[in-house]
Amino acid sequence: MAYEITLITSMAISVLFALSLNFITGFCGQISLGHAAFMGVGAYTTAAMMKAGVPFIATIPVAAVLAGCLGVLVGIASLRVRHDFLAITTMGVVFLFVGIVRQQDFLGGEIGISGIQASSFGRIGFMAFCLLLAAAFAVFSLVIKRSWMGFVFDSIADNEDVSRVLGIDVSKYKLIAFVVGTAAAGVAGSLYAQQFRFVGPDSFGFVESVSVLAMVIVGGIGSVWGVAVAAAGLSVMPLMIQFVDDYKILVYSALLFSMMRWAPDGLAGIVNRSVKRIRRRS
Amino acid sequence: MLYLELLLQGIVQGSIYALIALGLTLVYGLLRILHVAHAALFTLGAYLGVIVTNATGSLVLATAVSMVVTGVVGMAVYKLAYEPLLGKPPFIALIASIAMFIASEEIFRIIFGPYGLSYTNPPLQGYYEIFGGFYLKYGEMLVIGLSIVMLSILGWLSGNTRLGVSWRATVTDPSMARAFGINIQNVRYLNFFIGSALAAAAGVLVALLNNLVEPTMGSVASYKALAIIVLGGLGSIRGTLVAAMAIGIIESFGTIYLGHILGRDALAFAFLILVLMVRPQGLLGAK
Amino acid sequence: MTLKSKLLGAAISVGLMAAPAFAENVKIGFNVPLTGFAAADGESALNGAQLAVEQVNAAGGINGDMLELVVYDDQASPKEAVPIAQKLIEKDGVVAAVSGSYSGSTRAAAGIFQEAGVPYISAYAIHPDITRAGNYVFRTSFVGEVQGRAGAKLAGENLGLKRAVILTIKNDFGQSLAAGFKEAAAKFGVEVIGEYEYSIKDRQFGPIVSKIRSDNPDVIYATGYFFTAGPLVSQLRAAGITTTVIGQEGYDSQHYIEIAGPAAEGTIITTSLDRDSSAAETQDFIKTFEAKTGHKSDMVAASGHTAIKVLAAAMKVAGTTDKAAIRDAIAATNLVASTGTISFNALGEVQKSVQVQIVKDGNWHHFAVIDDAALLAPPTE
Amino acid sequence: MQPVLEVKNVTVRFGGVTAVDNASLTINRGDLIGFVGPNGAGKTTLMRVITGIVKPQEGEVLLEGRSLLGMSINQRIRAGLALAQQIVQPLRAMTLLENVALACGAAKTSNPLVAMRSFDRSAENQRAMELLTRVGLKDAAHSEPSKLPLGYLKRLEVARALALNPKLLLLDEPLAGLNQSEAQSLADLIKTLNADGLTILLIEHNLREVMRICPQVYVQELGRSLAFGPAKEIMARPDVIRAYLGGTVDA
Repeated sequence: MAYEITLITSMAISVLFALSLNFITGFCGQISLGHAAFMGVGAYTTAAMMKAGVPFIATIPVAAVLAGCLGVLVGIASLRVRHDFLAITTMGVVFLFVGIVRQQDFLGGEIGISGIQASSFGRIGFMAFCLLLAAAFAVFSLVIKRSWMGFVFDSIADNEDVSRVLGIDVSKYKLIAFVVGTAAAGVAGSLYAQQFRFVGPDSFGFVESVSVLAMVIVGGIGSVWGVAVAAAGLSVMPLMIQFVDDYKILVYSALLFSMMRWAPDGLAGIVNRSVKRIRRRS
Repeated sequence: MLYLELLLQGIVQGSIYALIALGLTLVYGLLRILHVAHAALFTLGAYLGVIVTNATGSLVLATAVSMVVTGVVGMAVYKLAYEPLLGKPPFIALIASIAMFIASEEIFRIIFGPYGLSYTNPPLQGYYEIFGGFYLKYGEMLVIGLSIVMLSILGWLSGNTRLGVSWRATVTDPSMARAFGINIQNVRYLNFFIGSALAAAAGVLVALLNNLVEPTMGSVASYKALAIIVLGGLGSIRGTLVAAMAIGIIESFGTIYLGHILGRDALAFAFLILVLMVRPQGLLGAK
Repeated sequence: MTLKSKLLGAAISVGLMAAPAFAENVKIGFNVPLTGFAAADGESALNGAQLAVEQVNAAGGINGDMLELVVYDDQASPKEAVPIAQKLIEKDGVVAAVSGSYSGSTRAAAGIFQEAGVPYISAYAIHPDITRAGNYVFRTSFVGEVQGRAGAKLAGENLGLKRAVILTIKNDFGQSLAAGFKEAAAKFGVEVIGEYEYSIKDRQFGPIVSKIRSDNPDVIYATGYFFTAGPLVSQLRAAGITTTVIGQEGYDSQHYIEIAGPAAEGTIITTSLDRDSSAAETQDFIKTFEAKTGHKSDMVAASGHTAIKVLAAAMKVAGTTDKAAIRDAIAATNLVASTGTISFNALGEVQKSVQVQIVKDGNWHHFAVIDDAALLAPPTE
Repeated sequence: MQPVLEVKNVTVRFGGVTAVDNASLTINRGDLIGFVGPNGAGKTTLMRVITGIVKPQEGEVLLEGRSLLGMSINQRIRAGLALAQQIVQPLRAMTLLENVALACGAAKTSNPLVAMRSFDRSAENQRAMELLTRVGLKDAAHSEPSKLPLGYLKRLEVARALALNPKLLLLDEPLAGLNQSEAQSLADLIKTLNADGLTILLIEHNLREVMRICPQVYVQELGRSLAFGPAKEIMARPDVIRAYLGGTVDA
């Protein structure tokens, strides 16, 4: 059973991570190519604190706060740049994060931190905990989407200049999206450190940032359930398709490309269109 | 003396970056797409260069073949992948492009093997002493020389021919260009051809300096070139050249004097972020 | 069929894979990077391991039972390695496993194998923490620091080169090698006059080459892999720098010589595989490997080969598939393998001599052996 | 009585070019002022100084005695300005009703902590429907903007601006791009809004409609205030006529 437990735990962590980016990119329209950096902050926080003897549970809020603080910094910086400039700036953030972590001896430098203690949850307990957090954030996302805050996010994602002309303090809302999204990514990082009991600088780089963005876009940008399904599926796909062995990354990338080429609105778009078609027929 | 040498090394690296990033700028200027898969064409160019050189013994022929074939492949990428995505939000094309790039690395690995290829008789190894203690490798001289020649030809073409003028017009204002009867589709094909051919040339040159082409050789180019065109101001050709040189030189000095604080990539991006905070529109970008 | 239904299909197939596997053969797990940046080493390691399995089976298997290698691609990533380790243990029911991968993934998997009480041997990953996972984890190659120390002795004592520049590849491999070199340098009168770092993605070393020329060292201790060292050394030589280059097992591949071409001549490395060894096992490996794959053997292939051979020998001694018995047999190993005579200390670290090879006429050849037991003592805890 | 808006001696230079040169303008409660001038007169620039896109080198802009300079656009809107832009910018992923309802919810959106706890949109939807009815878009309330003609979107801009309960409504060429009858009916709407008590500054090229509905005009030429007063009187002045004939002749 442990294998299934590991898979489900990985899925839950990926779902939380992808939903955290969805809050920023999907809801508020701020594209990020560097989201893994915030997961890294959370993961390193938990790893370093647990090494110092702090129990796992106590490290999670700290991870969230530190990731959120970095999120505010990046958020403030990102207020100055837009669209493609923002995308590349956030990409720079993740390279900078990895570059800095590599040089920190107290974070294990290139070697990373290993031998992180197991939590007191037990494996099934930890899986349940991850599922719970992912579900809680999904519900939170759905609530926000329905609220006036979600309404404002929609307008900012649509056209931030117009939002300003309607009297909306766009900067404030963007910062909130950044803080919430990055803090949640920090929590996902905490879980990651506990799941793999090992963190290293290469685990939170550009490739991971692109993968999580791919989850959000394949799911259907902004759609909570679409992103959750995509994250769950894509996170374990390389393991699922081990039978194609040598070709698995090729299969993965071909699928990703086909999705963008023929169904750019993601899983959510496919389902919405099918539902409409069925309704029209009946 | 050392500073001068490091500066020169920066220029060599900058020239390579410029050749790669230029194609990216051309695509961005025309289509507003961050064309990550451009780096795959750079790798393709390098593979073709080595394979043809090893088969024929002629580096010149190999470079020509590589540029032409890669240019045509670039046009095909536009036709098959980007054209259908033009009306969609820009990140769709970005993710599609990233997917193509990842797939390309796998295809190179599956076809040519994971170990990469080398020139059987590496051409142009050796160096020339310009003056007392100041050396330049043949390969590096070729990099700088060829970059200058190609960029000059490009500059001349765009300034002095009907083709070039319509091309620039399209980049500046597509709707206006259409009104003047310019066939935008042809301009786009031309754009992809030239950009991809330049990337192929860069690939051949890099293969020459390293004597190694490998499936993952485009990975650095894929993101560094994006950083460069953004630093230059997205869509500005002159900005791209300036940014490429700046990044090349910063990396050159940084590797030696700041390497123990921040790695090469992190340095380049730290510089990028700093510049964008002061000038959100990039070095030479229009506001 | 839409993408969504494909994904659903994939999810369902998890259930199918859960079906118990047929167990006639003795299964050995093997995690190895077949895709991604480490795919080249992965292919070598897999070839070496497969050769060992064929040889063991041709010689009658494990007391009559055939060995079967269960191979999964871990992309050298810890994230992939953890579920793979679990899959090997639970779904495939392997009696033991070998890592043909880098440190990150090996380290992450080691903990899982230890917890499950499944013997696990790291073929060539260098990170010291791997064997610290517990008593079921072994390593048939050198810890990074040990090999770094051997490099310092090679420079200072064997070659008498005192002013060294260190070039460190920025990952755990380079960092631990450089640390070992620096630790032992003073002892052999080697002075480190410059230290530079580069990334595993770098292939262009122009600035470093210029700086090395101005430093004018006696020796360059450059950590790296064949795909970084090849371009580095060819660029050094193309710039007219003839200083001796000392490398390590990362260079140990015919591909290094192909990439660097004539510039490779004279490169000296510390490694595990001695091409000119008089040991029959080593010579046999070199010959059969070339015959099987059509290209020359290297350290990674020999290490994969050695790890499987060590495991097979221990299983034969244990005479059962009981994992604790196999573990005990591995711990008591004293076997002549393709990479030398293998025995383990209390931590599961190998104790063997370091081979020094040099490139001569386009091939790796014997240069020296370093067998200073005190210097090469691996960590014991 | 305190003026609604005071523009005092505003000067804007771009590089060496002076776009607005010492311009002044006062708008009182209940005014409907037509802001006219030939091309290149600096109308747009002055408008942008009022909305905050352009920072003046000299001068002052006061809304009910409060300086606007140093405020961001959204703060100015909250302070009581509202803007209907020349180039229509609907939120394209939303229906017209949602476009207006969002603007109606200013009380909820001004504080994010309130926004995240508020879910009910019925009051805002109701008010948005009234406003859409008032500008004549009732039937299109549930349509998406991309499917509607320009005339509708111009009215949407006005409805969204009205939703903010502004002290001063800035209309930037609302009639541009519309045909004769569309322009006339929108101009009528503007006149009605003013008659209902709204203070309006109307930047407009369409002199005929301006003369028809605006009691007062403000004329700017080459960045300088040229004339300000009752429309008929001003437009009869020789210097104003010369400015127009010398510049581009407008319809």
